[in-house]
Amino acid sequence: MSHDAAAHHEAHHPALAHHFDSLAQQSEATTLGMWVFLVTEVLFFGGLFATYMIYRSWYPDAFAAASHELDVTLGTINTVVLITSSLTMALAVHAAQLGQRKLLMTFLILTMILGGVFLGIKSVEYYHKFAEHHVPGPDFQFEKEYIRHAQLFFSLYFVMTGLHALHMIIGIGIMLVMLWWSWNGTITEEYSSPIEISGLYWHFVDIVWIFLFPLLYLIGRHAH
Amino acid sequence: MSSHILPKRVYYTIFAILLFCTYLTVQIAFLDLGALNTVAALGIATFKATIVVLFFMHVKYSTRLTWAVVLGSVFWLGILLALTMTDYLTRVWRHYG
Amino acid sequence: MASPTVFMPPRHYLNDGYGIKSWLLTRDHKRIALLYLASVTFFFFLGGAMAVLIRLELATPVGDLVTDETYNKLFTMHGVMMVFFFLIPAIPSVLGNFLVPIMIGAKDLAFPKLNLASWYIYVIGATFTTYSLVTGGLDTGWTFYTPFSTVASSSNVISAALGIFITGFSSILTGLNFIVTIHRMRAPGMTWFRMPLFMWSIYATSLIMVLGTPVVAITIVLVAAERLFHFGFFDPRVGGDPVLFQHLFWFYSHPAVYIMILPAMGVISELVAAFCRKQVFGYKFVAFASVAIAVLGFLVWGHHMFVAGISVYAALVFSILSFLVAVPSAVKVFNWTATMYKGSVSWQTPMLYAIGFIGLFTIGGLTGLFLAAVGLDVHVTDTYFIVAHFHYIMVGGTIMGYLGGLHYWWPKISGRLYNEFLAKISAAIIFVGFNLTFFPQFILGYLGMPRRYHAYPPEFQVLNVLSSAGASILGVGYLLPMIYLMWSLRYGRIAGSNPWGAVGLEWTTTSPPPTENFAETPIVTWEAYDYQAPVEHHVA
Amino acid sequence: MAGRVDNLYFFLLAISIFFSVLIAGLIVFYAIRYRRRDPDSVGTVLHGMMALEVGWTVIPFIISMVIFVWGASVFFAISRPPDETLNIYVVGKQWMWKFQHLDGQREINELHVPVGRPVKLIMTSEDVIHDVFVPAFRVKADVIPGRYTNLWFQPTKPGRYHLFCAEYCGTRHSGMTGEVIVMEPSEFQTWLSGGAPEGSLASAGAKLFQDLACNTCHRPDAQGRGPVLEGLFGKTVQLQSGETNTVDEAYVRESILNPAAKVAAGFQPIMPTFQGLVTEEQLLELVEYVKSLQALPQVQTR
Repeated sequence: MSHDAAAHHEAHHPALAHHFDSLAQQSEATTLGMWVFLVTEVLFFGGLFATYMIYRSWYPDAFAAASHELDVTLGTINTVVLITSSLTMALAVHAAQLGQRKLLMTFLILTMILGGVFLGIKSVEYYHKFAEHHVPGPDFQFEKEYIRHAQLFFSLYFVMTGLHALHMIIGIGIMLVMLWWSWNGTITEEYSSPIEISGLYWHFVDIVWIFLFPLLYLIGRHAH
Repeated sequence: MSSHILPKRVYYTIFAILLFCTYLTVQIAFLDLGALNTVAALGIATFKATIVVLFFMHVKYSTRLTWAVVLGSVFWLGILLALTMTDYLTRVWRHYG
Repeated sequence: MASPTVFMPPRHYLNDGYGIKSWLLTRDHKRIALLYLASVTFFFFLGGAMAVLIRLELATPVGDLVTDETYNKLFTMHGVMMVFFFLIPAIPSVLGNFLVPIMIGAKDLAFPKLNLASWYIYVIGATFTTYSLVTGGLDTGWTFYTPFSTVASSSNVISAALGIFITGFSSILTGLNFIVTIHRMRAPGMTWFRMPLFMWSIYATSLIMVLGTPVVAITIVLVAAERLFHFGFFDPRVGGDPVLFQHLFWFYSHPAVYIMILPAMGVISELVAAFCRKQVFGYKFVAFASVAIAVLGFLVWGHHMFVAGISVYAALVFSILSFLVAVPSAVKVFNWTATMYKGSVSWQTPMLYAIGFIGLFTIGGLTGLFLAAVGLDVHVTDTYFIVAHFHYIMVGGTIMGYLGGLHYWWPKISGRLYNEFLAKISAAIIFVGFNLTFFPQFILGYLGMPRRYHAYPPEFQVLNVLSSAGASILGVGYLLPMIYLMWSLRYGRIAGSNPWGAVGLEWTTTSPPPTENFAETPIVTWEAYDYQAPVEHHVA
Repeated sequence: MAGRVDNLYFFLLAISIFFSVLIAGLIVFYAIRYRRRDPDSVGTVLHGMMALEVGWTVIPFIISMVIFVWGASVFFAISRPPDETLNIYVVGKQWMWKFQHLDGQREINELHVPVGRPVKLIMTSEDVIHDVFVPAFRVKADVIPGRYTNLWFQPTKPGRYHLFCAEYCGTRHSGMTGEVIVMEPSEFQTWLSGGAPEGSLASAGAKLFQDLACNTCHRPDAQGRGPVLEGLFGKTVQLQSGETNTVDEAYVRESILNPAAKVAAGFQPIMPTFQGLVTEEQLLELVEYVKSLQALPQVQTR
């Protein structure tokens, strides 16, 4: 919280909130705030991973059989799409830090498109599940042997990927706001922390998928 | 904070590593390694997650506090998983039904 | 008090803007604290009314006042209202919101808009829960164990669960706000070990809020998914494990009881220091004890499940860890007692509450040791022994601390002094009513009266009548502060900036403080609770 | 058993009274002894003493470890039943307790047991989680749907003792109570023989074994497609997946409800599931029947 001359220069910066001493202190605070929020997200998904871990250790064969019903190619494509969107997001942050407005906006749009592609592929997969009656509930159909434990797998599949997709939709919403702020000049080379923290959020959603993909799609594939 | 601007090529190399790891994890899944399959899958996923955190999320160049927050979240997730497993690994009667 | 100039500042945060908009759209942490004070008090009395009904019902062995269906809804809503809408938000959101920026010399919290959002989220969550109360109630108990809550209960589980789910985010946002503020916005010179101990306990509480609440959020999502979409996570018919729900639930809910007690401990450290005019004995130990409780609190949840079917090995692991978490609490109690040694102990109301807290919390904490010993817990769990234990901690501890804090900082909040005589009487009534209500329940518990029973065998009636009598005294005791505190707003004597002659940044600014808390950002040069430094330098 | 729990309780009570009186006494004494006489007096500065701090951290720690060890030893005694016990099956159902003795007696909300003999309750639930709690014997255990939990006690004095449901289970949770009636062994025998209308549990199981056509595959002459059940109970069997598994109540119940989970080595997973076809009571009868099948003498006399 330096009290040097720079503070006066920044004192009237439009984005500086009244209760912060300097822009540096404000962006440090917002970054710490986002990281603490990501801790809550880690533990939010953590509860799901704990449930997954226990039921998979109890019913390994049923989980393997049910996992074979998922389409690995679509899953892999989705993973690649999401990693690319992480790259474009990182480059967007890079551009924002250098104040390259045009580049920043193109990368933000690219990230949103990739997010949309991911959601598209996801909805295709969901449609397959509905078509093959793999949605747990009264009309759930599966080979006789694992009919009950496979329902557990698919319940986990739908809740995990559903929550992940919801976080993806929120992410795209944030990108829209960032695009609007980049367009109307709120984001400058000095004040690029909003892009950085939305980048943190987006990378986190990507990391969740990095764990979801092997855990859901790649169980016991060798037996296939 | 415009604390540390990485050169673009760092991002591209990280991107390449991530793609390679994805390819690797899918290939390994189709080999029959028994219990090792899960270990490999989780190992690669953890590696991918760490490099995303370190480079894409700039944690490598961030303050010690950010490090503490990141390691804290992993540690607390560990508490949840580990202490729940102390129960499930030592239950004498089997679950069934 | 002997401070030279006792005056009410012309401009302060209360008259810095009038009308509904200035309150409902405020970003001032002090006004948000008052918004929370109003909503939290409302739910305290709503939950309290249900408690009185429950005690009236239990005065007779036969369930004759209300049907068993209504009784189940009463104790469920008493639990939900008190836990989620009073005990968890009370001290952090009311006293914490008001004091955190002032105590560290900041103008406001790190994210004022998020702070207001967290109040609105609290109100939305509360509306959902009140909706489910009004349209038929919830009968699953505040713990909503599966498979009862997912398969067998036909009450409004979804709307109540949604209410709690939403209120959880209000708790997360408050915790997040405090953590960032304490890390990033301390005034120059305000090092970690110069911060008041209330700040340490608020920091530890915020850690728990941020690390624990998400896990109960996902548990609620799983229960809702099971009820709505037949995703049988905890349904044994599909191979699910009901005990897994208990693991996930208690992973949050035990640290949640530390969210409830830690802030009260922080308030007590402040009260003991201010009313003995002495540095708290072993400042560093008490500070680290708060953080130790927060961390160890996450390792012990299994002691709620000793009979729930977890393995013998797991029961022992959780039992030994539960004994570890008891040690920091003991250290705190010893340090408070040592602080009073050779202090200048005043008998003003906040100090009475502090002494009451230390006494009752000691009993509450020690009975916790009974429950951590597995062999004994098998007999006493799910009986009234448990009810007595956690009420001694919640009512004897948290509410005593909350009232003590409210009385101590009331002059700073309102600029007025409350009537000391009336306050002492109500404190005495609360102390007597409390003990009469909950001490018999220890005996009831050991005799084997189970929890949540609408009708009970006749041999337990005498103790239950005692407890019901105590409950009505306690109810009256809680109404009194409402009256004389409101009265003091209009007719109370002007307080002046430091009515208690205490040390602390909040006593260096005017009462009530201006919107930006300080004329200009203070530079801190003195240690925490440094009563030896010349007094005038503390009065701004 | 109750005695050991009570001793631990009184020990803890003594510690609690000691510390409560100590703390309460000290703070009241200090409040009076050092009460503020003139409004401006300030407390004397006391520098924290490390020895004191370490002292009152280590001492509570040691005391709590002592309590832990004592509590753990009592818990071991509670959770491990002796080998020779009188087994009684308990089925918890929303708001009633059904008890089944091995010789066929069925009781609702009442349990007759002989004095002096260790009794083991093997419990399961048909719907939600319940909890068998007998305060007089200081025992309690949750009853969880989907699996067996057990609890044991050894009554020492004849009489009628309360039995409560101690896990909230819905509207009439407080009505779900019963009584344990402890009788002299002779009285117990007369009571036992008096009320056995339809024969022992095992005989009911045998009849069910025919009705459900289990015998088409499970034949004593090992010609059937299912494993021979005679003399199987208690043994360890080799599984298809290479693991071994002891044949106990849980394994028999699982193989009926979910046969494919642990297929015995050398057999095909062709057995249909009986989930939803057999009630909890019928399951208990089948389990008892399998238990009662003694190994056949080597010569195939049947």
